Amino acid sequence: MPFIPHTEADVQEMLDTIGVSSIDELFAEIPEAIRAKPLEKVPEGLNEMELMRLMRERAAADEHGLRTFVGAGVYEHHIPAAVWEVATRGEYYSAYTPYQAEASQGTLQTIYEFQTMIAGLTGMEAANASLYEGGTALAEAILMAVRAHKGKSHRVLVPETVHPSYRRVAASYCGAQDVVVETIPYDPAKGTVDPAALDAIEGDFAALVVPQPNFFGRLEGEAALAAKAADRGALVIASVNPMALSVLTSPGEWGADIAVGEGQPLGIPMSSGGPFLGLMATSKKLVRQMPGRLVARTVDTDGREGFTLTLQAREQHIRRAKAKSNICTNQGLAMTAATIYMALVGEAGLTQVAGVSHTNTRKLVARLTAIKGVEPLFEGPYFHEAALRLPKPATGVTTALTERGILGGFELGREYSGLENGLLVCATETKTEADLDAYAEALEAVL
Amino acid sequence: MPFIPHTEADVQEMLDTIGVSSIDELFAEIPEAIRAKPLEKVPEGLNEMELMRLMRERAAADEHGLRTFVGAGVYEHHIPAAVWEVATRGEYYSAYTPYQAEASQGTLQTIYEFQTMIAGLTGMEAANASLYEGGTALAEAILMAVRAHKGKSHRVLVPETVHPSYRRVAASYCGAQDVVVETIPYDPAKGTVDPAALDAIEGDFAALVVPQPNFFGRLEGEAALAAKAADRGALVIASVNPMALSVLTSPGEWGADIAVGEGQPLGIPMSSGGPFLGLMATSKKLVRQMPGRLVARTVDTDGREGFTLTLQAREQHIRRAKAKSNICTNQGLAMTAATIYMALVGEAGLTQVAGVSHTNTRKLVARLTAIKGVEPLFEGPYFHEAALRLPKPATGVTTALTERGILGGFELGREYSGLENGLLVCATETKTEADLDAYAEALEAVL
Amino acid sequence: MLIFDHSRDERSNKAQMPAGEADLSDLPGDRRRSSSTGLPQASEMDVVRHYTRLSQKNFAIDTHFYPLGSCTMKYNPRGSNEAAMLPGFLGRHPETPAAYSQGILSVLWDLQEMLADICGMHAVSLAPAAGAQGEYAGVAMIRSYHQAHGNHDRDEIIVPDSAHGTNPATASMGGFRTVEIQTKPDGDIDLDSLDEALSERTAGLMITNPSTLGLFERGIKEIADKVHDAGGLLYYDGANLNAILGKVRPGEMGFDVMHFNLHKTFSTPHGGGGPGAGSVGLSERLVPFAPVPLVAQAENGSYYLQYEQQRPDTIGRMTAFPANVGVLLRAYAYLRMVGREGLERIAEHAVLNSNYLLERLRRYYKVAYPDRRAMHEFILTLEDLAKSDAHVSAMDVAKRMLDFGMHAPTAYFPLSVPECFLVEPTESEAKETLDQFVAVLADIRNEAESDPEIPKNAPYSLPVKRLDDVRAAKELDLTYTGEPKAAG
Amino acid sequence: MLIFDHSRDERSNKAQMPAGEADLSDLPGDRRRSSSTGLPQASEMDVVRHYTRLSQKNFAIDTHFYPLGSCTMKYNPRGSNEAAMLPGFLGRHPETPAAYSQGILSVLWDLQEMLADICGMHAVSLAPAAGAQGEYAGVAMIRSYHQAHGNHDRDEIIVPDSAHGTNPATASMGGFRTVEIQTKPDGDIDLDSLDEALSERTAGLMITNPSTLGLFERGIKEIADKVHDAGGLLYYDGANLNAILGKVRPGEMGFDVMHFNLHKTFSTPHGGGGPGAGSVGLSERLVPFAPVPLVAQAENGSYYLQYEQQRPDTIGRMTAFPANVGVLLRAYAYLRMVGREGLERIAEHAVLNSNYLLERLRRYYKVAYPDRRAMHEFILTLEDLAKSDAHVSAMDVAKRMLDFGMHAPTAYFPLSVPECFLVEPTESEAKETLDQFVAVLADIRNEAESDPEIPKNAPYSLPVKRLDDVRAAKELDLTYTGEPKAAG
Ligand SMILES: Cc1ncc(COP(=O)(O)O)c(C=O)c1O
Ligand SMILES: Cc1ncc(COP(=O)(O)O)c(C=O)c1O
Repeated sequence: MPFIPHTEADVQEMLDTIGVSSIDELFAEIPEAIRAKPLEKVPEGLNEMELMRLMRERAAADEHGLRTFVGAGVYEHHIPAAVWEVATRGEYYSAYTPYQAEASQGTLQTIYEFQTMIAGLTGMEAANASLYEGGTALAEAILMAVRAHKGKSHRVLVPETVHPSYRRVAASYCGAQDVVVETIPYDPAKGTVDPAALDAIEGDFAALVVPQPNFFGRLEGEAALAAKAADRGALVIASVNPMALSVLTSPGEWGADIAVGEGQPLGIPMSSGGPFLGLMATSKKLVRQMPGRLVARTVDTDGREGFTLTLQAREQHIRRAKAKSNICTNQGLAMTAATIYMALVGEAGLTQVAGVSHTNTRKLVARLTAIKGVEPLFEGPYFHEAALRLPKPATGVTTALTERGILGGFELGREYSGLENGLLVCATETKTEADLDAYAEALEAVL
Repeated sequence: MPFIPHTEADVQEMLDTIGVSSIDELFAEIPEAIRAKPLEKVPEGLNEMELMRLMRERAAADEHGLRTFVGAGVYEHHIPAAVWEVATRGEYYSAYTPYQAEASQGTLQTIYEFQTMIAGLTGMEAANASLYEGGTALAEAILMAVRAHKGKSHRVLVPETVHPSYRRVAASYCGAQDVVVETIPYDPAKGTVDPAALDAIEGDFAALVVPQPNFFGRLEGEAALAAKAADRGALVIASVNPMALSVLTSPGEWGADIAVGEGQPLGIPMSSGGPFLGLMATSKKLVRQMPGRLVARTVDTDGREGFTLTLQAREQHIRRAKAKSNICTNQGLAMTAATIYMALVGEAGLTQVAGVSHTNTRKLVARLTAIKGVEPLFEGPYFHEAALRLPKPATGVTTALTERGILGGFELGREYSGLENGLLVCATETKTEADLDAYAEALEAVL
Repeated sequence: MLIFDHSRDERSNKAQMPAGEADLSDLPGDRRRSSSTGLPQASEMDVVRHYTRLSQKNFAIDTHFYPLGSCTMKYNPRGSNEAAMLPGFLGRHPETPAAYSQGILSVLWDLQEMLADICGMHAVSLAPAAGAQGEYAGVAMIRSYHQAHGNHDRDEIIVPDSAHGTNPATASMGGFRTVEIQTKPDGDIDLDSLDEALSERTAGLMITNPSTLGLFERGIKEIADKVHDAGGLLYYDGANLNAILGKVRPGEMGFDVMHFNLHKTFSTPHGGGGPGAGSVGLSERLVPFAPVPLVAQAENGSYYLQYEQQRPDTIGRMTAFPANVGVLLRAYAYLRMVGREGLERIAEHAVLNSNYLLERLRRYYKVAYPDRRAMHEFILTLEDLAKSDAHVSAMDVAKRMLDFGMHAPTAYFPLSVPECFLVEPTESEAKETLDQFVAVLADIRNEAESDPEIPKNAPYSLPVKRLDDVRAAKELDLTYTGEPKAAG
Repeated sequence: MLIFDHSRDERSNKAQMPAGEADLSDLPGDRRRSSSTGLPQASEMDVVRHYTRLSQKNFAIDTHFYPLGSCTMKYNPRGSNEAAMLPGFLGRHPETPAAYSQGILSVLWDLQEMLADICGMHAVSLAPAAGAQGEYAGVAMIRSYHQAHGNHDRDEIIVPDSAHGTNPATASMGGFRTVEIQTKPDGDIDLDSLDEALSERTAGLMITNPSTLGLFERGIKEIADKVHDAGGLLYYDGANLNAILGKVRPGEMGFDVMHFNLHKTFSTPHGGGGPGAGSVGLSERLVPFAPVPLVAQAENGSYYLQYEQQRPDTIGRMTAFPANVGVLLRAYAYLRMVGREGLERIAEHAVLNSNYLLERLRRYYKVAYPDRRAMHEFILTLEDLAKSDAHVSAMDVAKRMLDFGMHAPTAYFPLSVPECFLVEPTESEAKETLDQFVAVLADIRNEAESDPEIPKNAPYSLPVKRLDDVRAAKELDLTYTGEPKAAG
């Protein structure tokens, strides 16, 4: 069998030591009545060569050479070769959660550096070692805000401009705990939430979620929204793209109590949807309410610097039913990759990646809106992703674009009724002028 | 600039320390008259993203999905994923030659294990840490045999059944040292050297080269050849495929004094021709005549086992003009990969890879010779590669096969006049029944 | 040295700097960041060197025996990694239409089918991102099921005292109260305690089988009947599935819903904490509530993802995008290499290794359930040593093991056994390694008795000595602000 | 522990075992091997674990500062590796027709062109597998050239006393006698000595510039003229090209032929000993003799390889297959990332780093050529320390450095300077690292003077202590035969 080293002689010796005559005897405590029927759907084993042949065929089946102009929460950025060459080193790849600190300083220090970087990006005081992804990070932030809310309100306001799938995840997570997730509509001209609209909402609420940029790529009036929420005793949850944070004011600066987001843009491949990287940062005051692992720097018995898990009393393995979350396995390896990514590109590099991506999207918007009937869907600034209005429903258009090798964007009508002609487009730093031209040509042709 | 960490402040501080005012001043000793003109052919630098786009385009240009049925010295075998994931770990990849033994135990022990494996495969007492590739390994063996020959003959006999390119490399290497490489013809019916033919060759010679299997895939009468050479006081050089050694008697068993070969089949990709891996093994008696690095096991001052380079007095950095060879940089990383490959497949695995490859070639031969006009070119046993006679010149046939996605074999007429219709085919363990069928169908169609 | 120590203003890594124009002039000035992000600016070489060296400070399966109970630290095939990292899989945006995604969807479909077969249940959803999220999906489905049947008062989930922390934590997240039941001295669940706990408020029971004590719950059929009779559903925590692959199927034991820990049983790997995948298996009555997406096959044989529209009763989405696909790919690759027969061999050799170790260690340490047959893991208790004059705790022994190049077993879990080690060798380890492990544990026992200070101050040979956890929590230095950590 | 210690009869790694039939019945019995090959039979995990752990025992650029003079241990970009390992390149059989190989051939063509530009020569052949083989190709061309001109008596190659060992070794392989000339106290070649050496038997002169002393040979033009006047050719050993990239071109200095060490200058990397690539640059008069293959462009713009047929005067093939293509790909990737301007910056910062170190180390160690400007490397001599009462040799200091996590510089080369260190920091290293290096060397100087036993017994903290080379050579244990290495 693959991956089992035992020789027959080994097995015999071991059985003798145990004092049984067959391996079967070791399973004697399992009642006969419930023994498994033979499996039907699991085929015979393949060797690695056969496996790779199979997997190469399947992977090749999906290589259509499409040029990706869709973002909508997942972004195609260049990933330096060093990121995954180092992250998949056996010592990172095949280690467990760093419970034995002295034998896990590699992972622990990496987490500490990651926490520092995420705190720096978000302008917050503390960050955890990751949650599953952006959607659950938002859901956990909502639950955390409810726990932390002084007024004990169970109501959280979530603008419609928050990623629709994030809102769905929040709904899946919050219902059972009687947390009410209430939607706030957006201004259809601007594609953002009018801060004044908040005034119309009566009653207490535990938190307001502020997406920045929002799902449409638009910049919300984040500071005004945050101020209004704070005035009413609510916490402010920022839902952000870490790439954007290199160029936009940070949640810490505009009044967020909790910042969450999707770390995928930081060196994680699009991978059909995961594994991604849930980010969460908060203030020192709230850190004991935060879910997920935390690493602290400390010293060893010789007084030398070292790293260890801390505040574990928040977690399920200590606090059990009273834990802040049930999360156990997180996204460790993606966290490692993101840390290496951030270290490789550095402060200036991240700003440049964000800046070029943004500029490419602007160029794309210019080219596409030069086509008759195509215009910006909303007025006002956006970051590296923009909503356009097409002269006809977007769905047919994207299908036609795909046939021309262009993954043209996210059809807003899938999530927003009334926006059937809306298309959300994005061009990251990976796109060349030729790519932008190709898109414009294809769109012109299919409209 | 990429890969240069200096900040302007660093540079200024460093210049101050040195006591010069500019970097240019550091080059003051270079006469103005010979300063370089600006480069014309080196373009502006690319970042890694741009580089990868360029390289992916170039690599994709060569992905034609051809099924490889050509061997002729380079064989497509499955390479376990672990081989290169481990071999390209930074500690192996970016280390230098292990001159500081205590800081290079990883590389040194790996070489020692490699030497042991190659000695085991060849049935010899000692092996070196690699030469460039199979051709130079043969050339170096010829030079070594001439050095070692008691009768001081400068004449070496090389059958025509030795890989034609190996013979060319030997010619490039030997001429300047007045070593005469003399060709022995083969029996056109059998595709091997008739041992009796040796008797007809008069005079002293320093060595006889015995290829096993030979370039046609045929098994030579290796023991008889070796015995005849030994009787005449000549050394015997075996030129072997290490893959074959798992199923064929070893050079050590049939009387070789030096065994050389190409290690590419042991986990090294075909890579358009290199880097490959020159193998050389010999007896303890001759080891001081051997070129290339050698590692010995020894002990440290605490008596603990450790590994170090040894017999360096054979090498250029000690012996200079009197060195056994000028080789310095060898094929270290390929050696590491081959060691990991051999450890992963193990004794039984290598035998199985060889056996399945051989069987696939037999099946291919059966399918192809079932086609009218196609027949074996030679009578007698072969290993995993076979020469066929086509009803017309092979060159046109292979071109037509390539258009049908089949890399059909090596056209023997390129190297052997009279064999214009000859085609050397090979099917390794990577080929499925469907692949074999596809070849047969294609050949039937193009003949 | 922290990565930040390699940073200098002005330093930058040009090879990773996109060359295009970066024109942010359209962004309003008050939105433009002026503060530093604090990201380091180091050379590419220093970054590679830093993280290469850091990584070397880890124990990992690729470097050490790592018999962490409940974690199934088996070999992570490099072939699975290579297969999952093929560019065709990695480069696919999740919004790519199904027509252009049949390669990946066919893999996921096959995986759903294989997992359903392995667990003996009706269907599988690959949506959950880890075991705990699989549990959440499970209790959410239990909740939806009861609500769909008009049972709004079933607000209790029963768990045994030996349960993993995620079980009660999940119950709480699902809006349930946790009711704990007892384990008998022989390690099986106390049926009286169960009877007592069961009521018309019972929504379900969550258990692991083999339990976290490494024992097969012999009364499982009776337990299942009791819970079902009381109107509850049975949740199977699949963390210990490795022990019974192909031998017993949770569905056939009577479970209604379960999660797999693909990162354990199917070795995808652990990655220093994750990512995982917590695919859930469901009996027929729970299928309508399955978390989306599910991979479905259309009439024409092509695959597509089903969401809320096709599955209106779903408990919803677990993550914003489909799933931890990269993990699923590795699990698929592993399963295909192992194959049907291999699955049984895994269970057999995991159990063999565990019983062999148990038998050999009996001489040196107290076995918590000496009269039971161990499954893939077993428990030692070091209470005698901790309470002896030597006062050597399980923690001390664990730390000392590290000096001998062995990762320690899980310590202090399950909570129901004092000073315990939960030892899970897995099927990947050769007898030689197990023998070495026994020798090390025997030596440490000796040390503990003859010179207890040695284990109490261990480890000695690691990058750091024993770390000060108390100070860590007190000072709460969670991010680097430029200060070195002062001694003392 | 050796890999063979993980081996057991009967053990096998099924995942790497092809499933097909293995029918060897057609092979004659007397040809079938019955003896064991001795290859280990270990589990895949144990193999991965073994080599992962072994690798950790190396110092490498990815883990340590490695200022090995003459070796140019600079950062090896991971991007170059990724680019070279693309399946389109790796999976190509060398017999694939050119029509199906335009991708790789275009890369090699571009590389030929760029290298020719960098060396200022007429053409480049990528054939040689390493520097030494490039040298061999060079002297073979020199030989062919003279023979083509009817000069059969030119059988001497002149090399300076500071030459790298491969130079005289190559001259011998090329059938030449080596004539050694002297270096003056200022490090330049002694022109009188050259004059004396030159004659009608002179085939050529081989030198490195900057020399292996790290000095720019100021008389190079005069030397070139003298050699040319004597009817000889000039060979440039390109090992030190890093120092002068874009600053001076060998062709413009008067050299006729040279090799590049792509694994040094273009960082392809060293791989623990190789592989390398020793591409050769040629002046116009040597082009006919270039080793084959050369990449050529056909009328229609497509690329193909030229062999003996198209190039009848070639010295022939260096290897049976085209070249170390994987290495060439990495060099190409590196060159494209660095670009025209980057090349000059490399030279500048390599020389800056070297001069900075030299200046700072002057206080602690004796500089061999104190009045000269260093290029990319420089020489310290520790003769004073070795001859002092402390008797601390360069070897002792080198070994002690390892304890401080610094690889030692090249020691005892060049042979012309006693007890020397040849220090080459390269442009990749940050000032912080250089400063640390100075601190370490200063500390060791202190130790050597105050407590010489410390360096003399170093290293202490590595996987092994100082190894017994004498015993290694005496016992000559070159292969494992199952015996442990006995102490004593
Ligand atoms: C018994 C048991 N249940 C559940 C879990 C939770 O699984 P995960 O870590 O994948 O969320 C674990 C993991 O440690 C476990 O051991
Ligand atoms: C000065 C000099 N010349 C030649 C060589 C030989 O090059 P290679 O090792 O690539 O054969 C070296 C390599 O060490 C060298 O330093």
